[in-house]
Amino acid sequence: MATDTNHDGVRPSPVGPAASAGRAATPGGTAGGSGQELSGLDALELAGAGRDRWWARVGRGAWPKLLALALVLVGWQLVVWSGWKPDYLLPGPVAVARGLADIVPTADFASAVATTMRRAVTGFAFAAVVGFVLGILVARIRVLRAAIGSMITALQTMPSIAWFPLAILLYQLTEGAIEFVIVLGAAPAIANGVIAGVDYVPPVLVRVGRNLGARGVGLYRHVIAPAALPSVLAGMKQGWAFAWHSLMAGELLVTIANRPALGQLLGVYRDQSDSLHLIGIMLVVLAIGLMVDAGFGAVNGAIRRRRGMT
Amino acid sequence: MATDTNHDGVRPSPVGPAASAGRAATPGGTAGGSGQELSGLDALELAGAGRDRWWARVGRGAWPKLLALALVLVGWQLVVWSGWKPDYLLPGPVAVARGLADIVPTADFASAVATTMRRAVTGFAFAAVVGFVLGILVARIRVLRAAIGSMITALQTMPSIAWFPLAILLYQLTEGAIEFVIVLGAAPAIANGVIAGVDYVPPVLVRVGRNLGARGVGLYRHVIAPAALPSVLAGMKQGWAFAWHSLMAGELLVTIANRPALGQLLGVYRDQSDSLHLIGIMLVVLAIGLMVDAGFGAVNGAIRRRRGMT
Amino acid sequence: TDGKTTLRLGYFPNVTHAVPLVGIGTGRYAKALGSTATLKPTSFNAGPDAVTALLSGSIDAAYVGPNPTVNAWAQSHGSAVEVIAGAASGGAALVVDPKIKSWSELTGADIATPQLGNTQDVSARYFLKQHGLSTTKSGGGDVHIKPMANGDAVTAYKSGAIDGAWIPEPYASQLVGAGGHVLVDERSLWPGGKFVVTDLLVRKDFAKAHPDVVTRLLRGQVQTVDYLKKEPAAAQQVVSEQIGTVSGKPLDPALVKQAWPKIEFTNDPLADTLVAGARHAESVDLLDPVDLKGIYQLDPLNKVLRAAGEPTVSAGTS
Amino acid sequence: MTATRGTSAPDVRQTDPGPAGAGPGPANGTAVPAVRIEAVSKVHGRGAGAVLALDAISLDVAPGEFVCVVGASGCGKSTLLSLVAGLDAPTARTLTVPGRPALMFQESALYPWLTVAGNVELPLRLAGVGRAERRERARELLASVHLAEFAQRRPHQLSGGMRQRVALARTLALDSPVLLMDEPFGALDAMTRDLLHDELETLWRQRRPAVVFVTHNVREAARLGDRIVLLSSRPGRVVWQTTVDAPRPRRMDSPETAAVAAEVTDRLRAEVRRHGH
Amino acid sequence: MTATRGTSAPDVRQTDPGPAGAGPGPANGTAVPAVRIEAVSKVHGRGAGAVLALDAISLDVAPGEFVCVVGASGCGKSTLLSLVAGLDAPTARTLTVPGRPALMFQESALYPWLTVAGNVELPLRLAGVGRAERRERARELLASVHLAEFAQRRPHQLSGGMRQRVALARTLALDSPVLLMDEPFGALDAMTRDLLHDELETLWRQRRPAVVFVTHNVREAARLGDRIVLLSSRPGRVVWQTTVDAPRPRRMDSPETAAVAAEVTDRLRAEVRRHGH
Ligand SMILES: Nc1ncnc2c1ncn2[C@@H]1O[C@H](COP(=O)(O)OP(=O)(O)OP(=O)(O)O)[C@@H](O)[C@H]1O
Ligand SMILES: Nc1ncnc2c1ncn2[C@@H]1O[C@H](COP(=O)(O)OP(=O)(O)OP(=O)(O)O)[C@@H](O)[C@H]1O
Ligand SMILES: [Mg+2]
Ligand SMILES: [Mg+2]
Repeated sequence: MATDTNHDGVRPSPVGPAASAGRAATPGGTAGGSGQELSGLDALELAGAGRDRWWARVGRGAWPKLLALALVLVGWQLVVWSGWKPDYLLPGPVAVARGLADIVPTADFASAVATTMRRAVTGFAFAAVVGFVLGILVARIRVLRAAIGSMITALQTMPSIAWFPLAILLYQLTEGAIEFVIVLGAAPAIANGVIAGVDYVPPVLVRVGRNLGARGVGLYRHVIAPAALPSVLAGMKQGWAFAWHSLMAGELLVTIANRPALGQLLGVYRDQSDSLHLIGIMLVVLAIGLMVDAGFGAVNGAIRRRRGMT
Repeated sequence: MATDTNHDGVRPSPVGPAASAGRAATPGGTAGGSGQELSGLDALELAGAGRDRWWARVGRGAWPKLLALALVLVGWQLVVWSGWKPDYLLPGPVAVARGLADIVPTADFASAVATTMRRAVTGFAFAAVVGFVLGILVARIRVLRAAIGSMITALQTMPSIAWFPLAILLYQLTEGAIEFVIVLGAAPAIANGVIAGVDYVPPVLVRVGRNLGARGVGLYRHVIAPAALPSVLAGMKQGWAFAWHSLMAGELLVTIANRPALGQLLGVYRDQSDSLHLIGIMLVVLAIGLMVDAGFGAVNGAIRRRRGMT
Repeated sequence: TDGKTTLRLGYFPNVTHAVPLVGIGTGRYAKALGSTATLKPTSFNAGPDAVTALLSGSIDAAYVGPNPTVNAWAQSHGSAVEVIAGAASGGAALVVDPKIKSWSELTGADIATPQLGNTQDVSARYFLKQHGLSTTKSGGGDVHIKPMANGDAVTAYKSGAIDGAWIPEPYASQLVGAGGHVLVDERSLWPGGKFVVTDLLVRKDFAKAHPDVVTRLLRGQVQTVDYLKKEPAAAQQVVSEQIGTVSGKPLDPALVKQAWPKIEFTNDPLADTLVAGARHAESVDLLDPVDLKGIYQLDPLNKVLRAAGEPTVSAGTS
Repeated sequence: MTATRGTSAPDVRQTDPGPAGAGPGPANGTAVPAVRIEAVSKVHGRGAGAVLALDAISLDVAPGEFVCVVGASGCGKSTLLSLVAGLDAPTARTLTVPGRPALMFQESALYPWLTVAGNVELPLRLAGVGRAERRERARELLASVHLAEFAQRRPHQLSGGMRQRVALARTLALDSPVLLMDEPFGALDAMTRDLLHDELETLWRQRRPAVVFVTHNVREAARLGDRIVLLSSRPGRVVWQTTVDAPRPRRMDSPETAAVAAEVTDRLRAEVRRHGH
Repeated sequence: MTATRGTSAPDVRQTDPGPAGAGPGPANGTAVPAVRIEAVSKVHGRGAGAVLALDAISLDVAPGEFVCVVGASGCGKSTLLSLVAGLDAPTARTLTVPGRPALMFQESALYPWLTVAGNVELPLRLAGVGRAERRERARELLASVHLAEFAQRRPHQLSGGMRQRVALARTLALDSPVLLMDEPFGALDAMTRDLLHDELETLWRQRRPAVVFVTHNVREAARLGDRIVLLSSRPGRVVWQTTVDAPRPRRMDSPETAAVAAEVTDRLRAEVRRHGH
């Protein structure tokens, strides 16, 4: 309990300017006085929070990440040193870093990252549009829900490899084939997020909206969409992961002249049993994932703050 | 608007036994009298609904599915007849049905489905446990959220093929390797569902729970878990899809002699460019997906009905 | 368990792996191992997984192609594995659309290979280069090389997405069945018409610890190769069924039969061709220079061959 | 006789005037009613758990009339309002309302993703009012509920009474000819309530909407209503009504108001007692 | 002086009695208080948007005392209760309460996934009460709020007033020595409210919890309270208080109650006017 971030009634509440104008704050008296379960960590948090600069906040947000990173690196290095597996199978962090340093500065690598990101973004954007439309239609039109609602999850379970022959039939070996498998992977996830969100919009909010004159698109735009937003966001996050899976698989399938891509590199290094560079590329994929998640996290945080969820 | 299933204030409300005891219902007078936007379809629904038997309801639920199926089959057959692609690339529904009829009755097929389902269920169950624990820890412990929150999505984006070398290192070529990739695929999805759910539990419900004496595990069990349930369910649905993706890929990796599996069959038919049977196995995968989705759908429907969301 | 060693042997459910398929399927391997070791066959779908398994000690020996062989050697800096026998030669061809009738007409064509840097891929790039056709790793150049899974290549060819493929059996035969014609049978490009496609890798520490097991395994292989040559029809049947056992679907016997003459089963690892293949790979920039000296350990095989009254093999000239 | 509702054009109010004074009908049923409820029933749920919330209730509200509805907890007041607002489907004989009545819900149900001003502007936005104008209107409305300075806050930053006032402002923004209010001042202290009574009365005088006002405060009903209607419990029916003739503006604590309130209280007491709670 | 709170053992109430009668303190400050609030402040939010909701408020509640709190909308009544209940961290000098006060929230906040009975049983379940006993207790409590027949319904099937009564039953199930109630009867009609006043008074007489009761109905305050406390608006402080000596049981419509109510109303009016609304 001591380290809750949400729902915890016990929040820092320093004596702000207004309060100190009214009366002098008792020094050292800000901490505590709250729940019976108030203990060391809470007190720490209460005392530490308050009027601080953004860099202080970023700094506070960064140290657990850095600590986690450090722990992972140390653990990894220890495993390597333990000699559990020979180092050509499980290279240590330093070797991987050197390996990365070899490839990262090359133009090919930059171009691979750019190509992959471009595909991910366009494919995901396309999947988002398809997912939204599909999700809203299925969530709100009874007949469609009965007809194809279950189909969405079923489609989602279909592994990308099963789609490749169809993708080749439809798009030959073009970018289109890659986008096709991305959309097939991500759109159902997003649609499911939309459906879940729409399903759990509190009915009273919709009734109010109708009474305020919201009809058709207006009802979606002004009531249902914002109410379902958190769930839609969660679905988009899952959709991004699906998109990325499909993309990596798709880039193994479709190689386009002079256009290296991360999925292809992943495949090549795996084919060559080159653990060193394989792990390097995995780290790059992880880093991209972290960045994207930071984006989602920021949006989520903003929504929660606005709605008083923290 | 006319075919809304939720939120629509306009619901069928027949004169029940109580009402008809009070006064006679006007014949034909049940429809309408509601929203200004009341139109043909609504009236139909209002008139048609009411006291009917479960088989009538199932029947009503089934026809859109059957219609959708019929439309897909007809469309498919038309494409085949159009001669767009030779039939060894895109066989028609009848041929696929015959192909399925060849393999479905065999003992090998039954054993493949059984093996795959067993792996899916155990892997998913394991992933669910890991996902729950991870999700709750990350959602509620501030330091963990900062440290590894973003890692979850990042891990989720890592394609299964990147994990294979590690799976082999850790588990050799056993069932364990398959379960490992399933857990790596599904657990982050479930954890993300849990996090999203916990993030959006209305704070007042938690405050009430605390005041009612809920502490620690009790708070989770009695307040946070039920409040987050819809989102957790959505996460589990996504997790199932991830688990299945990873399972199909994993069954290609670890092939155990005399233990056929669906993923393996999918790979073999693709490898042998046997579209006929490939499509057949895809249909089997779809059918399993539909069944699983029906399970999730039933749970979701029960939750919504209880909570007055319909 | 009862003092017996377990020999964990990797192989692919694939026609070029007919030797282990038949050796396992007919019980010849198990019989040869006798009471010294229990055979635990493990099938793979891709070379890299087999190499990872071998290097990590999950299996003790594996039939793989020359490309994974060189990778396993190079990645472990020659410390982990050695080649103790060959298993098959040939069985790869460039099959193209009939409208392409000569090397020169390949300009601008999309040609599939199984994967970047694998045996066929290297051959394709090398021999295209010999014929004045450039390629690039990312699919550019005069001929566009598109690595993809073999099954996908067949589908892609049938749907017109590619113009041909440099591909192993039985896929080459399948392409021919789909209307392609063999522009080049790879055997014609190699001196003596032979080049290695499958060899037997073993972990060095296993070979050191259990030399008798290795010898017995080789004995089983020699007998199997013999059988393959003498009873092709029966062997083909076993191959088809054994693929079915492993993968869940038997390979069409007709296809096995069609592919059979294109492959030669031999105990000879064709050491020179492996080395040449590596040089080819270096020359098309798909491999960092690697010293393959010491990769072969053919003494046990030669002992077995001598005992069987067959000609011995050599570890090559380089 | 099938159900009829006015089309969305507000002037088409005169749909089927019907036999005046049917049942325990309108007291001043001579004018063409703004809201006509005739023998309307409503069952919540189905099967064993079904609740007959309203049973053949009839009530007419004249244009510009201010009707207060009182009744025991759970007697069907909120249900009645949502039927009139068209948010639920009644088992109707006749339910006639013009255009779109504005309903102030019992729970304030503000949109958490909008600011206070955003909530009040929403109906204007949905009606296509331009940005500058709706900003101005929202400002006025918030000032009239004494919350001008909270325009940029979020709903979760407000107290219960403040939220209720925002919901009132949002409802008033609709500027509808029929105003349905479900315990709008229940969470307000006496003084704020007095102030809002005045505001509401002024508005009502200027625009003359027909008002159906649900309240538990009988003095409030006597303070505001032209007529007070008492509903019975399960099933809800109109059991008694009275016209309040005292001149306006009235005061909550005036003797006339007290007298009316006392009478209503007696009736209510009798009614509740009849039901055992 | 740092903040102190009693441990969870209910008998450790006597933590730092402090100087009696400090500030606009307790009227009957001679007994050891059940709740001691001394110079407690609370700021909502941070930075520019920060609101000083309570400013150095002091209030003692004696064990078994029934204190009613009135004040304008948004003056900080709910904030005060959640501080006492330990759900928010005050900028405190001293806040002393025993055990765990039971708080009835302004919004009923029932759990939608539980039945009505399930909601009432929850605190008992959390306290480890056995199934049979808690079922019996829930039945009794629901009967006391006149909702026995609704035990198996879900919250969304109830009317607003019924929900409020369920929330009351749930709070009473805690059986705490300190009972904090935030406008518990705001959504109830006069009769149901009267009945519940009687129930509450009976319960209070039997168990003698200390009660802090927020209400907007000054008559209700006069009907129930030993003492009535008037809070000022932003920042909230105790500006006035009075002791009600009339013998119990009182009646809402008795002249004594009316007289007290009139006085409180005047004070409240003055206070609200001072703030401009
Ligand atoms: N969705 C529903 N399902 C089942 N019963 C319902 C539903 N909504 C309301 N009811 C029942 O209908 C009856 C009337 O409810 P309604 O909300 O109209 O009462 P009310 O007069 O507004 O009460 P209050 O003064 O407490 O707000 C109640 O008995 C209630 O239990
Ligand atoms: N989370 C919050 N963030 C910012 N301000 C808040 C928050 N909660 C309450 N406030 C402010 O604190 C003040 C007091 O609020 P509180 O809810 O305690 O009032 P109240 O006396 O209970 O009013 P009411 O009678 O309307 O319920 C109000 O001005 C409100 O805007
Ligand atoms: Mg109501
Ligand atoms: Mg309040």
